[in-house]
Amino acid sequence: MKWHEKMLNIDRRWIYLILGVAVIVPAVVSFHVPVNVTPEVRRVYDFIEDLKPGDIFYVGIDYDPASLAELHPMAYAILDQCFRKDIKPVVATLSQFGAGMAEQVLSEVAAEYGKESGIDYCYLGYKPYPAITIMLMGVDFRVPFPQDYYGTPIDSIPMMRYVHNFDDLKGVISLSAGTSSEFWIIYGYGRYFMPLALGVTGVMAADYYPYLQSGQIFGLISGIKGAAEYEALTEYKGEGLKSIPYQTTTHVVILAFIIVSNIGYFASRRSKK
Amino acid sequence: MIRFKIRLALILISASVLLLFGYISSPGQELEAPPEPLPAPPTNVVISDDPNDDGHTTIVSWQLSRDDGAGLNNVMAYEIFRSTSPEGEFLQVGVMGKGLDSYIDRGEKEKTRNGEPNPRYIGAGIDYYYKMRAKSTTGTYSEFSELVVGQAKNNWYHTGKTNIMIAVLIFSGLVIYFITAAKRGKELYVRPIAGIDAVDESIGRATEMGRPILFVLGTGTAADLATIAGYTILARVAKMTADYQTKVLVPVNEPVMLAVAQETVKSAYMEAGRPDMYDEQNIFYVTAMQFPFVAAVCGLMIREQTATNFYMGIFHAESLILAETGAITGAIQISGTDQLAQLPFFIAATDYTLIGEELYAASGYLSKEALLLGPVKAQDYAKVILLTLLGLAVITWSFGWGFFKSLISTIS
Amino acid sequence: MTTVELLWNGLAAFLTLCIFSFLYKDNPFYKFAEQLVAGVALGYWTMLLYHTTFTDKVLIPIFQQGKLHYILPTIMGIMMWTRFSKKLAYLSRIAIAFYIGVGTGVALPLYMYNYVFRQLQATVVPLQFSWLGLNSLLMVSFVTCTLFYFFFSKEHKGTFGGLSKVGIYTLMAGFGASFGLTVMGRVALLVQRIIFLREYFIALFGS
Amino acid sequence: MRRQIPLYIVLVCGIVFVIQFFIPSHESEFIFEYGQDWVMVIGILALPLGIWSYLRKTWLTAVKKPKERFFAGVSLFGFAIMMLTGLKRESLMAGSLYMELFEYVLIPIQATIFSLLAFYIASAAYRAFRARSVIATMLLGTAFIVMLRLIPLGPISDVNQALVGWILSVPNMAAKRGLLIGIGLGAIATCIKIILGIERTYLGRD
Repeated sequence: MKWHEKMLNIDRRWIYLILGVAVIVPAVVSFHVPVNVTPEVRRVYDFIEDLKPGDIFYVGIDYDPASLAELHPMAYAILDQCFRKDIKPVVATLSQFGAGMAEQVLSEVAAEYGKESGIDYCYLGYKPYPAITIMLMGVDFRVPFPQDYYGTPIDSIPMMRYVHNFDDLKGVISLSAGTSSEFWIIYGYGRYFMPLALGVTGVMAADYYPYLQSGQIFGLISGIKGAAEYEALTEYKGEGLKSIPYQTTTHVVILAFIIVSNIGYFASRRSKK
Repeated sequence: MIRFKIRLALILISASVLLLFGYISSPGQELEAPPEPLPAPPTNVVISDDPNDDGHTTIVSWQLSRDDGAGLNNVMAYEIFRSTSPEGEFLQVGVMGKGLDSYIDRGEKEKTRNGEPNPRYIGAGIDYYYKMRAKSTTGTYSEFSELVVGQAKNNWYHTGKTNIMIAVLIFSGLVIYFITAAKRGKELYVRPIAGIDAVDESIGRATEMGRPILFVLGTGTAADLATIAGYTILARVAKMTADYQTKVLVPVNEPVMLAVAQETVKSAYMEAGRPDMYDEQNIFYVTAMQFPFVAAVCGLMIREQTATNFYMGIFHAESLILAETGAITGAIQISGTDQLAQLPFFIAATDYTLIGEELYAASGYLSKEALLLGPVKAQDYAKVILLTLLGLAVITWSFGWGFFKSLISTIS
Repeated sequence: MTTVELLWNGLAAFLTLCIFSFLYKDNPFYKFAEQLVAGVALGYWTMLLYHTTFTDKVLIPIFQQGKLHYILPTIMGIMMWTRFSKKLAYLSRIAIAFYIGVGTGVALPLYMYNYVFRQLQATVVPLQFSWLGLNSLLMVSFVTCTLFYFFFSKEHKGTFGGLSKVGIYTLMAGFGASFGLTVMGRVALLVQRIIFLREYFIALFGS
Repeated sequence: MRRQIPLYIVLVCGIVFVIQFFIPSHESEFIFEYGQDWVMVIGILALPLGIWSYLRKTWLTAVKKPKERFFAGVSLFGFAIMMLTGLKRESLMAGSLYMELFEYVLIPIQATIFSLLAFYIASAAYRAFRARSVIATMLLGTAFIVMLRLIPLGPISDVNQALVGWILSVPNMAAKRGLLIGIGLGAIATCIKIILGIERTYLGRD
């Protein structure tokens, strides 16, 4: 058997073994992989980075626990960046099961920076009917959320005194597995034209690229890779970056497989001629 | 006596101090802030029925307050109140922002909740009274608008679905027309599909090797259309295996599918004149859960050394596990599914794949019966109509004419 | 981890390794896990359905809420059992007919709505002389070519054949992209299993 | 007759539920929910057929093949223990033996089988992604480009990223839409065939 024939008919267990090694190596040896940051993620980062201390930014934690693995890291990194820059996030959730989860992320990151609820950030909690809630927030946050998650009336929250609707904040990012992203584009951007960015799961990413191209959203963070890019930019040590060595080694291995297999294929075709 | 005078003096002094305080505190505030002008209420409130529901929803519409965006320009929102009687307790049912002039009042469908009457309930044919007021930016309210009354109706036709109904009727007409045309003996040409042509050959191969055939109907339910398309192919495969006396194994994951698959195979054997060959044991239930099912099927492939594997129906993540295990055993594999996410894996790992619509066309192809080929022709005509509509809609819409676009637009 | 947790996790780790061993070849360990999980899954599923769906849709409506019209579907469900008898087996077809009839009746208009109309509607975008407009034009053309590929009653020859080729290329590009996108998620699943094993062995032997 | 009655049932049910879609009324909603429940009840009550099929097959395997006895026993043991531990309604609460078995037997096995896909994806890519034809090249090309986005390659990555964005939003979207429209038409045609009784394989014959 010629070398290329051997190569084409390689026992698939060698492939499994190589892939297995590619997954185990990062688990045993820790190494750093530079993350290639995509422009759509960088735009989100730059946007927040360019805000001035005291600016208000809306972060929508609109996912439920099922997509926690991919979207939680984004929430951590973005809130971390906000607090580091003394930007005041307004946080709310449009997902039925998101309220407790959002509270946990927010208070955890806030505690790290010693930020106080009501002064440095505001958590509004959950409201059903995402489309209506978004439209009402465009009128005034007090309409859908007369009080915040902890029961304080919005009017007596210091940082919200002059914040009425999307005009009073610098921008919006919604992290969601899909459903509310669409509402944000149609009812949020479509009516009020505030700068809007989205964080979505990897599977959903393909559906939101068209909006990026048409300019309806200014940035898009997708999947665990997007989260890792964001963490790389903000230098936040989170789950996103942790997963990158595994992803890189396995992707390199699979791409190498494709190249090797094609070399073998062309060599065998030439020898047949 | 003196004591009494002192007491009196004390009382008088404290009383005057209190009075003085009262004077300073209460009217003083009024002096500081002059009364704010209240916004005007919205006018012409109209209650109408939502024409497309089952009588639990009304639509409230109004004319904007004259201070909304004009006049005092201090309206922030509108509040909508509802009650079942003009004097009764009014419940705030909704808030809409400034500039908006209608509200859909979706009532709840349960008349009672925990034994108590449910205040959020809206029922068909009951009078509901509505009033509204405007809320100003400073939190003051306008007067209430005039009381109006309206009802929700139980509707019998959904006005937003007319185009879908027409499409269903036209398409059904096409199908019926082509079936009758085919019955009258009109020859229908159909292009070859590699996956279907390979069916016969792959069964022959299994027979030569003396090994069984595996047929997986997917992990959907018995009534999923892709599964039903799978039954037709199974019938064809079973009939051939009866002729060749080859065993066909059908593991299933749903009990109703088990019953249907057994009927399908049994009648195919009867049609082939070999009812004696039929063994119910070969069509068996494994388990409903996706991965345990797949583990069992993979084990089956390896231990029975199946020579040909069919995967026809609805598949999820398991598609590639099955296809790769089949490739290890060296089986010829033919797959077909309408699950977009799994098609790439079937295409990569099986020998032939029926892509989406091809799976549905397969039943016509395999039977070569005019009755079953007619619909394939109807599908093609429907495509021509749809593409024409699409082209017209895109071109006219580019020039700002939305008629054709509205023809294919649906309510969400 | 407590001893009990260690034992339970030990079982989970053992079964995990049993399944992984299938990558090398079929073996008694894999077969053990496979057979065990088939039984466990069926038992789990049966009891789960009994406590949830069966209770909610049969026992409670009939015996507690007095909704007697739920007796009819129950009778029809029981008709499925006639399959145990050769003579009466044809009765089960009535239940099957109902099952399929309702399923297809519900599905028909929904397919028209979700698969045909909504997809067409999403494709209608105004054409303009810009990068965006070019993309919309390409989108409409690619959708058209893809549908050409699915023409069954016309020979794919000449110009039509060329267009349908573009259609299958578009399909393949789409499939390739999905394939590429999926890898990340699958690797993440594998990493989770590896981390589970690693943590278990660290807990067992100490790091 | 035996064959005719089921066909009429399919016809009537099919037409009723098609029409139901266009009627929003209260009565129509009731029919929809009742019909769905009806299907669900048939599905659950059919489960004994499945269990019987499983038990008989496992039992016969054990009887016929002495070598398989141990494995058949394992399977039956697994089934029996879940049925017994799951008898009480409380066993659905966390902490019961039933739920522990779910968590430490079912979940790990399911998750591991799912994770095998990482290996299979690699092997499928090796075997299938060869540039044999234009079609195969399109498949492997886009998959390659999309996977490449995870690898840091400096300026190449930026170009690649733009390309991935375009592939995802134009050809990928177009392919999905074309496929869905085709599937829609095929599925509707199948529905019509079933309702009209032209497609009747699933009912078997006498």
